[in-house]
Amino acid sequence: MSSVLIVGGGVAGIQAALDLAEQGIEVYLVDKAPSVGGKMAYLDKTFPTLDCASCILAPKMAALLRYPNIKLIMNSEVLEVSGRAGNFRVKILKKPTYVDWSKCNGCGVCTEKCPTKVPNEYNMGLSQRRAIYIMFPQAVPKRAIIDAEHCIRLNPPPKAKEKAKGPLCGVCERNCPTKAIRYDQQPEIIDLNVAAIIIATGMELYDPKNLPELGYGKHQNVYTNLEFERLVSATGPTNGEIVRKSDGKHPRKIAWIQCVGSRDVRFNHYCSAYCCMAATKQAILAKEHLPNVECTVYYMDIRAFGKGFNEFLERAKKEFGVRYIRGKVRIDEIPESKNLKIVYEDTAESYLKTEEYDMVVLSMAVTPNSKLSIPLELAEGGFIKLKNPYLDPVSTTIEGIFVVGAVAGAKDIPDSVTEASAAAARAALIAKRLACPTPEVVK
Amino acid sequence: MSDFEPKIVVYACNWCTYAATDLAGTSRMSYPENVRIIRVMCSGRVDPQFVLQAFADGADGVIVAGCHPPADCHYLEGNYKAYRRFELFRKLLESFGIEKERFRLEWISAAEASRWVQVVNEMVAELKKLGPLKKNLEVKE
Amino acid sequence: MAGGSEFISINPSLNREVFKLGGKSLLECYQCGSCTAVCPLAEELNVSFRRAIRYTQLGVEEKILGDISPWSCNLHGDCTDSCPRGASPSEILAAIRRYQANKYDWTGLARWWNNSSLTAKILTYLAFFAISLLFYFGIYWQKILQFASTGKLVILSELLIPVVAVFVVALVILAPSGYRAYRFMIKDKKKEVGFFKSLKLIANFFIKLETESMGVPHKRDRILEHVLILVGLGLFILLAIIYLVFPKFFEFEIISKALIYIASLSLLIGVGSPLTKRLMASEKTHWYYKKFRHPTDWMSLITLFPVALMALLVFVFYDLSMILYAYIAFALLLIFLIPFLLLEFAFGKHTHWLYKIIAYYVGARTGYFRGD
Amino acid sequence: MTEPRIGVYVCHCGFNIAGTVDVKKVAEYAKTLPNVVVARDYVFMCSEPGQDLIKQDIKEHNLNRVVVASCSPSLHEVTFRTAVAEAGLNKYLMEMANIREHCSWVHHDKEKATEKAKEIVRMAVAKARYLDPLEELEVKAEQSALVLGGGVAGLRAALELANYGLQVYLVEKSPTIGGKAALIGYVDPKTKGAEIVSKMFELIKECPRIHIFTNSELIQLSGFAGNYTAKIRVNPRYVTEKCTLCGECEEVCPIEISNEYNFGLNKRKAIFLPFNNAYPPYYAIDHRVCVKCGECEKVCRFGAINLKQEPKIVELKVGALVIATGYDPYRPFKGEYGYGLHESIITLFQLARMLDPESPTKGELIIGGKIPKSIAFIQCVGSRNTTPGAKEYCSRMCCTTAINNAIKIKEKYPDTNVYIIYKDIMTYGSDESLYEEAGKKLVQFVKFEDKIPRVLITPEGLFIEVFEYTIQENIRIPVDAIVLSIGMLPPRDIEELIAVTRVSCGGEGFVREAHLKLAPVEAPTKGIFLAGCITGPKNILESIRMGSAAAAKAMSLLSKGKITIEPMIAQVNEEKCSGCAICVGVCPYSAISIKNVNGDRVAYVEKALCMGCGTCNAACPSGAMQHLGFKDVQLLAQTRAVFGGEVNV
Repeated sequence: MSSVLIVGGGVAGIQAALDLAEQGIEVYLVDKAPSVGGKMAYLDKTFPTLDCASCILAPKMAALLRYPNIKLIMNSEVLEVSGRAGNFRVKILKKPTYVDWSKCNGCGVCTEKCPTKVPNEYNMGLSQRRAIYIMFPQAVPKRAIIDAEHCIRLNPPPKAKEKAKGPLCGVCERNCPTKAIRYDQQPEIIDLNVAAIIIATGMELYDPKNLPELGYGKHQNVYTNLEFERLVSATGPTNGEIVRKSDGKHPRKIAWIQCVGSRDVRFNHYCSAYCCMAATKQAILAKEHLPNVECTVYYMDIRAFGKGFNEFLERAKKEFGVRYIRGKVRIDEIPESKNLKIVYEDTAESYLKTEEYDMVVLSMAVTPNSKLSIPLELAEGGFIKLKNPYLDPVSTTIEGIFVVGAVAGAKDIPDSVTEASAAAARAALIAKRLACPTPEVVK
Repeated sequence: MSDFEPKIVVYACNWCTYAATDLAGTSRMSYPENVRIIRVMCSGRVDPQFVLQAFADGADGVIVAGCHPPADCHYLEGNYKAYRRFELFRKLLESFGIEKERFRLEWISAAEASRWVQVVNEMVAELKKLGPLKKNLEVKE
Repeated sequence: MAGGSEFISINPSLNREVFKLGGKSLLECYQCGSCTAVCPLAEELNVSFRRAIRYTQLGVEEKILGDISPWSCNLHGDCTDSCPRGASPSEILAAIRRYQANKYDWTGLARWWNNSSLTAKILTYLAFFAISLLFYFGIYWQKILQFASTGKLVILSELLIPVVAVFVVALVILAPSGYRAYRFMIKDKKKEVGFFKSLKLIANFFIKLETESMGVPHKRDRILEHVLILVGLGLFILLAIIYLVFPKFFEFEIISKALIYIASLSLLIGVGSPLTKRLMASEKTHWYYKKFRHPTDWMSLITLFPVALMALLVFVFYDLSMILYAYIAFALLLIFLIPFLLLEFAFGKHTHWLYKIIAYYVGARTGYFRGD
Repeated sequence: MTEPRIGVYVCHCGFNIAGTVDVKKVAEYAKTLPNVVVARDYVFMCSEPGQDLIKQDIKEHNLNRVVVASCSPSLHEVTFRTAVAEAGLNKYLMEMANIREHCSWVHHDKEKATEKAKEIVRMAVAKARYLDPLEELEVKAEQSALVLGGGVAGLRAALELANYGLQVYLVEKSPTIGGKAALIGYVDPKTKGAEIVSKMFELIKECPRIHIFTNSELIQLSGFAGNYTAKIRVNPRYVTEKCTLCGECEEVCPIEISNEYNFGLNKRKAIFLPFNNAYPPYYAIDHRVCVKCGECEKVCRFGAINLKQEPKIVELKVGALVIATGYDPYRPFKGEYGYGLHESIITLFQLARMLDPESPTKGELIIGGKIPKSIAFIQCVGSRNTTPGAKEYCSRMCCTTAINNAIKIKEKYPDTNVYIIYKDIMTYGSDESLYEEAGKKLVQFVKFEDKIPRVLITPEGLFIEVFEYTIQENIRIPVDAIVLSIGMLPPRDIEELIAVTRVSCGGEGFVREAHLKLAPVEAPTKGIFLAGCITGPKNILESIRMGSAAAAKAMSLLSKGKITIEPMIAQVNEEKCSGCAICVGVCPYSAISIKNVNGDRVAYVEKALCMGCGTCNAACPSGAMQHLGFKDVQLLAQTRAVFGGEVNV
């Protein structure tokens, strides 16, 4: 029984790993981040049922540790893949975490003592973390990692370097109860031999700076939807308090702008599928946190196409009083109050209107993480191309390599989880030598 | 009577009514706090002695809820057994002088969260009219 | 704004005609309103360009003819830069303007002129040119030689007569079309603003328009080209009037020559620069010159360029004391002027200055101009 | 009974619980309850650190009972049981207190919600005291699967399971497999539905492990995950393999009815071939309408027809069931947008079928006898409750299908005006490029919002009156033909499916998954899996993917060769049992029989058959019969705990 490599530890990667492990197949799960969880770990709630994201993700992550035949290879990237289906030789670069993870038990003492403070990517830069940190409280594996770039021991600032005689700082080494700190840890190459590969590298949000007319980065109170999600999350930088960057006050009026970077020939032609419902969900969450906040969504077509989506939308309109206006917008900032003036044409009344908001959230498009070392053919929009979507909906153009989740096409969590199980089915066949890799029967 | 808060014990079958109470939660419906839900695998599992015990301990109302006959029951006919049992039990209650509004046998499917909320609201309203159980318990001839 | 209870009928073939007039991406627009949102004018003018495009898509004829928003577009191009469907709204609005001009024209010839291909246009232009060439040189050749021998540049009023006649004919053609345009535009709108106040609104709208676009290089170039054309044409008309009313003015040679030089040079550059940019269409020229190459765009420049050139040559030859050539150039100026007046001025793209002014006037009078 | 040492763990669940219930107070209150040794609260009990809290406490305080006050057991009972088992404690000594769905999410008064949460915890602790360790049973798993429904989802699941080496029984109600995908012309501008299905047929023909039953339906399902016995009724086809598709029988057949394989575009006889490359590739007689006149039997030169065939019942032992019975298109009622009142008003399925080269019109667009000069699609017919009979959900696929066919029409007939009258265009994901291409191919989009369009049938022709949203004007569009983009409904015979397989339906009438994200392809009952449109509208790609996923899940269940069954079954206390046999009559699965043990009659429960409903326990007069996990003492303790009372055992 050979093993399967899964690249990417998001909800799709985890689901595929669990399904394969359940069938007794050995699984290597590689992720570039220090913890599995992917984008779903950032979410507070998920639509349309509003159950909390970690209520779904955390148990699956915990289950990963329960299977002896699942090996997590964190903070690593796939360097090179060769061979053919049933017998791939894979080279993986394991970047140093500067902490011996066999000794570290995730107690977090070092993360309190470390002097250097750096913006925390997990909270989208809205809060601070130390140079040595645990990605998020429920991380799996819950281990510390040193951010070499900002650690003054590993990368001393030039001025301090000449003055200092020996190595600088070392606070974490002194305070670590299990002596797990390894400043001298080097990157290592891991060679694996696997029968099949599942690509689940997921997506990143499209860079909002490409749309200057929306003023992200220039206007302080313009957020991306992932930043807002962190704001509203209980484990977020403000413990769920929705506050404005400019003055820390609660907003009275929030606007969501849809299709930012999606459905736009200048950026991405495709529709990112998740953002209409994500915006509706965030509007409801905002209403739950701040009962008298006014929420408005500026949309082109509200896409509530999935199971339970339309009722969720109707509830947002009737029960939570979320306003939906059809029209694309331009955003200017009012200098004194740092509020945002949205200039839009309400396509219902063919009339140019401006409206003032305390906070604007941009529903960002997705960009697939498809630039991998594996020479896979890409479809339009940069997604990984499927060999024959209808006959084999999870296989890439290379036999034995499968693709799931957002990197194969913009989709929401239920579809990614279903796709992951489908890919697990295909990969298990090859791993169990049950069928020689299914040749394309009919040309 | 206005500030009297009746206490209602509910025996909910796992496959239908308990799922409906969960759905009421996920849909963020709201209903009065008076109910206390006890999960059983099937409405057929509810033994009349539990209901009597509840009334004896001071429950103002009891609801037994399961899947819709004729064909929803996960165990084929558990709800029929409950239906048969509790129709007889209702007569027993009357002989104890417990008003028949204090006991309800309901069929609520997994999708009928609004039906569940409606039953709770109706029951609480009725019990508020009836007042607490202890007060008017004389043994009828 | 909301429609009445009765139903508007639509003419499904309307958008086909607008395709021919250059609005080929008309149906790619999916009504998102970003063109109106990003347009620097929309805030000032309280118009919806999206709705004008929508009327054209659907073929709501009675509404589109009265719509002043296409005429308020000054081709800044912000909308085309921000259109999520790449439908370039400014190009569509230009096509809608051509469609409206065709409909305003009571003779029906505008529709033929605007819809015909570039070669057909050039051939008709050359035909008219040939006719006026034969006419002029046939009748006035002797007179030209005679004047040339006097060695002095005397602007012969006789030569002007045919041009003035043609100009009157053009006006006779244009005036009713202008009135029809006004009737369409004013239909079911109320005049709320006084006459003089509306003039003030138009004035400060223009000032705001110019100052806003001065900041942006490619917009500034186009505005300057337009200004040069206006200055050139304006001065020529002024000089023509002065000549008719107070001919002695031309004795003050320095001023009159300076004015003429300025007029012809500015007209020449004003027309020449967009023409060359369109011809070269190099990488660095603004997409406006690559996109706006509809036959009517070409003709509006081709017909005016020789007029400006000849006007310049008249005085160049005069200064070089090549009097005969000066007179020939003067005759050619008038010969070129006739087809310009008859075709371009009466039916072509140049009618847009008349309809634009009417549109601004109606816009100001009926409260479309916010003017705050 | 050793002294119970209980650990109580109250979860914040982010804000879900902590937002309304004061979790600290609940934890403190829990400490005061008898037998409670430790009580903690944590932000996410179900996460790795949360579970570690429980494991460490079990070791340090040697707890023998655990109560987790968090969400509904349907979400994480398995998670916490496994965590408890990893710490060495029997997994059934864990009880959950639902203080989220039953308290913090449905009550907003912080005071009362916290009080209620305390009482729910008290009830759980009361029951926990009487929990006893239970051992799971293991049963051999059949290495076979039953797939219900022969559409693309069912075919994909069958192929996948067969690849695993399982025996697969594919049961299809109609005479051919292929489902609706085979009939819908163009699935996307380049691929035809029939191509996909025929390629799948080839893969299926080659696979010896797939056994196909057409004209058949599942009439009875008994047993449990890993050991189902399924009764299939195979209705007679009356035509045998000898059929050479010569078609002579079709000419002589007197019965003619509307052909559902062309969505009613043309008629078919009682004896018919569903579509050209149908599989199994021979004729079939529609047993509902055939009058058995015998004409076809007489004329058949190959003796392929045998009208005396009788329905036969087949019994199959299977380990798992995959339900992929698909959907039914919405049927507009007479007069809805003029449907049924004018021959130029057809449904989207009829149009899609018409453009398929194998359709009666050979791919030509002939509506009402002529090629329409202008055609309009009206979206959301039967979905997003735009019409009286409509459902509230969006059927997800009508927009993409309508645009697909609109592009096809514009390519074939460039000068036809094509309108799509829509509420919201749902071309999500990469389908958006279709919406763009439609714009380039000059398809016109007309938006309405609340006021739905009206169809006018006048002597001069058809008109559609729409309150156009983007110009807020009532416009009247002259059209020659109207296509109603109808949505997807649950299959009409879903009632029988529920009666036989015991699955339950969600609010929209489609079958409900165990959990939309945790288990999207599994039914709440173990061993039953779902694929395709039976759980809700999907496109062909998503249905096929779900087929593979269902197969993967079934394989996870069956791959270890044995199945663990939950031990919550009935148990007889032989001293107390008087052998009155009331329980024998009450058990729906006849799992109880009477045995005599050294002389006296005693009830005996057959472990493998008992499904754990507990009805016998309630019927047992002496209390000898106890439903493990829901014993009388446990439920009584919970009941008394509502009022703070104690159970005296």
